[in-house]
Amino acid sequence: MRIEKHPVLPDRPAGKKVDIFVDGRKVEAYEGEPIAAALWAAGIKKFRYTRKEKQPRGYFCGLGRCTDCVMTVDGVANVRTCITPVKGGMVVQTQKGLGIWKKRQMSW
Amino acid sequence: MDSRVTKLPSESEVIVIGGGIFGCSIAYHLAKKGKETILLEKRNICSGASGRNGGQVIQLEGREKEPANIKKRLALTRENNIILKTLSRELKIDLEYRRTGSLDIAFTKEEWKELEYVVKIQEKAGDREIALLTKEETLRLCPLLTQEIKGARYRPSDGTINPFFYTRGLAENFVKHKGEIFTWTEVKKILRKNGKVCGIETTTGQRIRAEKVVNVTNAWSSFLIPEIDILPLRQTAVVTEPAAPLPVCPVEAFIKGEAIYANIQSERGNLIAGGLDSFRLSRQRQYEERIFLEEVRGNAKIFSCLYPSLKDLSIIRAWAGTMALGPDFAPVVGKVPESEGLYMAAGFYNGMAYAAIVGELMSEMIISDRTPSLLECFDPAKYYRRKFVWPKTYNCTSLAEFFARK
Amino acid sequence: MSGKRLKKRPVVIIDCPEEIPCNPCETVCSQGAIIIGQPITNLPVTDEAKCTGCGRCIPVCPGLAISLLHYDYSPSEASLTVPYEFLPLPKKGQEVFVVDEKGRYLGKGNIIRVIPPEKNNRTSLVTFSFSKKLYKKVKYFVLKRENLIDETRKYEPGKK
Amino acid sequence: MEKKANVLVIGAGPAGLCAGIETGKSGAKVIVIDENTRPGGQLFKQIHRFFGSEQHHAGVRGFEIGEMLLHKCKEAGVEMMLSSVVWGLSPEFRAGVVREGKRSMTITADKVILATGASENSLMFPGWTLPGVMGAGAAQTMMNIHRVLPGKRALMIGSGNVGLIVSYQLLQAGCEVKAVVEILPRVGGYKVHANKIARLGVDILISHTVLEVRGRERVEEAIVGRGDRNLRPIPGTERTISVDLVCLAVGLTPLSELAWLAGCKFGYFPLLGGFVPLHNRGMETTVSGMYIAGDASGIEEASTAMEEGRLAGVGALESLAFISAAEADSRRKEIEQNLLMLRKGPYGDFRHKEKEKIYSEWKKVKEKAGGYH
Repeated sequence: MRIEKHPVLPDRPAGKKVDIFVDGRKVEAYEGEPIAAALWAAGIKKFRYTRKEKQPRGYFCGLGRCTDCVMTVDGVANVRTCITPVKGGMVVQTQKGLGIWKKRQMSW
Repeated sequence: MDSRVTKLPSESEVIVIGGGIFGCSIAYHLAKKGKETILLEKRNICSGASGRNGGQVIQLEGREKEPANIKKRLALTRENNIILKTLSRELKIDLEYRRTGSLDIAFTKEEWKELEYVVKIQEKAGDREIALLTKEETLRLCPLLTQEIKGARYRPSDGTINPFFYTRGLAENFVKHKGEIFTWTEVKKILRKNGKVCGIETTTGQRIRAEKVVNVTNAWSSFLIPEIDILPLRQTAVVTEPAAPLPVCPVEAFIKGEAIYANIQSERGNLIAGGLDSFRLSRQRQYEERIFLEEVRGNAKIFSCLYPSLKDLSIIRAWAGTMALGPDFAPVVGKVPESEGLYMAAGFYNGMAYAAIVGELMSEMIISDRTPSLLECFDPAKYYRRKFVWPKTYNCTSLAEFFARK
Repeated sequence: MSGKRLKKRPVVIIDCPEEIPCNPCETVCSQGAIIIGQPITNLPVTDEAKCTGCGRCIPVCPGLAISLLHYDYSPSEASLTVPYEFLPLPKKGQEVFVVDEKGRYLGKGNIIRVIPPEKNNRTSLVTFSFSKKLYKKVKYFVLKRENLIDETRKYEPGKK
Repeated sequence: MEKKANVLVIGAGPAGLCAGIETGKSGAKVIVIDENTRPGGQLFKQIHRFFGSEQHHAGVRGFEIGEMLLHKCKEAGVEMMLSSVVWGLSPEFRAGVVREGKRSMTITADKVILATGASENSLMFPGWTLPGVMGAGAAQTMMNIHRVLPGKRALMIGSGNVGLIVSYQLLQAGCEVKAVVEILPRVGGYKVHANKIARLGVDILISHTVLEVRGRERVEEAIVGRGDRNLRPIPGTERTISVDLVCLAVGLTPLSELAWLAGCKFGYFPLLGGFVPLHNRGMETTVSGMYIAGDASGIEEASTAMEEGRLAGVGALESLAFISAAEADSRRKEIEQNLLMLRKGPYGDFRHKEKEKIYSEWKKVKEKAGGYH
């Protein structure tokens, strides 16, 4: 859920609305916000399943340190969604284990 | 486990000094055979070279050309490989032992020729599984490697293991067999009297009586047994962020004259690579565990040379560790002359391929007082009180040149 | 605080029990009615005689620990002005629930005045009235019944 | 690529920005570098008013202080390098930097000021990995920076100032805070912060701890229980609270890896967050010419971080002869006065004492000298 009005903070700077695709589902996001924020706003909290125990993981440190929030983004596995900005048309997938190798095409 | 809260005993049948992979392995086998054993460690379990390597299990490292050496090493590592197969079950911990095979890569025509020669000799000396792969064959096996390679030497039964789980598994099972571990307990000297070992003294002045003492401190061996010169050698490594499972296996390669010992992918997905030592350091500074900026950069550069498509993986940690070499580049294992009850094991360039079998054989030796035939060729007596003139400063590459000239 | 003084005009109440290095309330008071001095960890002392009840110290307190009590708001009611940093803002005349320091329900009250957030860098000042009898206990107000706490709502019954 | 500077400040939080301003306005060529896309460190998620006196911007909200500092940085001619990770630092003051995850470069500086801040501690209990359990700071980032509500019903673990302030901010953002649990028998943070949330009906459960968090693939409920004098849970006191967010506010640890890399000597000061690079009154570490400021030099708060940043800046300026010794002394005196003020009272005295211990440990190490660097 997004915080539209806040008692203290000024209104959110109007960002460009874009669509990203999460496990095939269209999700509305603001360009430049972290992928994790866009997913959380859409009520998606499970980002990946662990390799051994297949346990769900989500957003944890918010700083790019803990790597709990990694997902497969545009085919590239292990992308830290809490510090990777949204770009329109991104394809985001819940990651299972360590994901599947694909040569990196993105830069961050 | 912490000596700051636990009182040291005044006596034990056997004292093992050093909580690395070899110390834990020897201690575990002793305790399993019913010997009253304690293990003393200066810092924490697995804090030296055992916890600072890539976990590669390579049975015949380097480009060994001496048939006698090849034979004696292979005899040990083959036995070790057999033990590793069932060790996870025995220790009740998944050691993440995987037989991925290993490659030694040639980048130039000269190197390719050298490999051809090495493989021929090694085959002759009894290495039946070793194979020479062409460029195409190598790339089919490991498609992420650079196209610049000329070919590789391949041994299918090499692989990787998690060195932390390996050491911890041995340590925990040692404790299960009534062994006791005292960490943060530094041994100052081994007490000897009339040609016999009688115990140890810690840096805090406490003494523990024992008739048998095993010095397994590897790079630090010569501080306790100065009669045998074990040479410390510093190496560096880096680890990347996790990647999806990749078709990689341990690699040995000399790129642009600089060594990269191996790279492996951990179960967690991180790639570990290293071996570069850019500085020649004095013997004293070989113990430096801090890493220099240029070394991280150098490791990263070599890594991306080897795997161009992985160059965007971030390095998340880097470290240096000190391993050790015996005077002939060979391990030194067995009874120390003129000191009854004193044993040592040091100088394994590639310890993961030896630790299990050496632990078993050493425990036999300590209990029966007979040297097992497999260990005879590593007898410390060869080097006893021999003086060696090492270069003032050195690194792995310069040391290899030094040995080649000798 | 003397009862007599309370009856004269509104007066600030500072609930600042710890020695925190902080003194904006002293700085902002043009009457010199709040004294901290040196070191600035001293607890604030209010000079009731000097306090005019202007309320300028309320929004500057980082601890939101200052309120303004008017005992004689009306013959039967007292009023309290508190800082308010939530949405939605209450409206004048709205009925509210007055609570004590732990958020426990004391009674009903009415919003008398709302100084909107823009005036004081996003801290609103809300004045509400309530029965005089409660003047010692009332600390704050809540807008909705479901925001009131009581023992049955605080915890769902244990599942095990 | 190579770059040179008189002063390299690592970290653009309150300490780093103040160090940059102090050195920049006196004419030094300063680079302030930060791994984030925006400067300000944690200031921009601090939407509450700060304590202190007027010169500490008391009564001003954290993000406004951030804006102010950025403006001053610009005025002082500070070069800001963002999205740039310093991955290594040599004792010769060469920093390895990767910009935007790609371009690699080296920055060589005459003096280095480390202002790398701190990271949140974690707490392990059954269920701590479920989606919906997160650091209090992470929740704060999500709601105050990205404007996304981290949860609808929250449980806060820890009643230090971070726990209390984030609880209040969760309420402001529209989240219901079910309870704050604190294992110690007293509230850790300022009483005024506790009062702010208590009167809104938030229960502060002292001598309580979280025992377990449960849920099917996300947080659905938390089980809390009373703890005894030895901080062990008392059986039979468990209760279940229905929440979808559990925030961990259990302290911070200084981020000082770069100081370690550069060869600084450390000491253990648990009251300041753990291992801390030793430094003197002027914030110089055991490596001459390398300074440290803010949470990286021991966990305190933003106001002290800002003063420490200035102090480090003054030291760098003096040793580079941008200002005279007399000028440096007078600036130092003023800053030290401010710091003394900030380190008073029940929440300040212990920090003052710990800092004094750090200074004296630094002295001991320096006197012994030797060592390898």
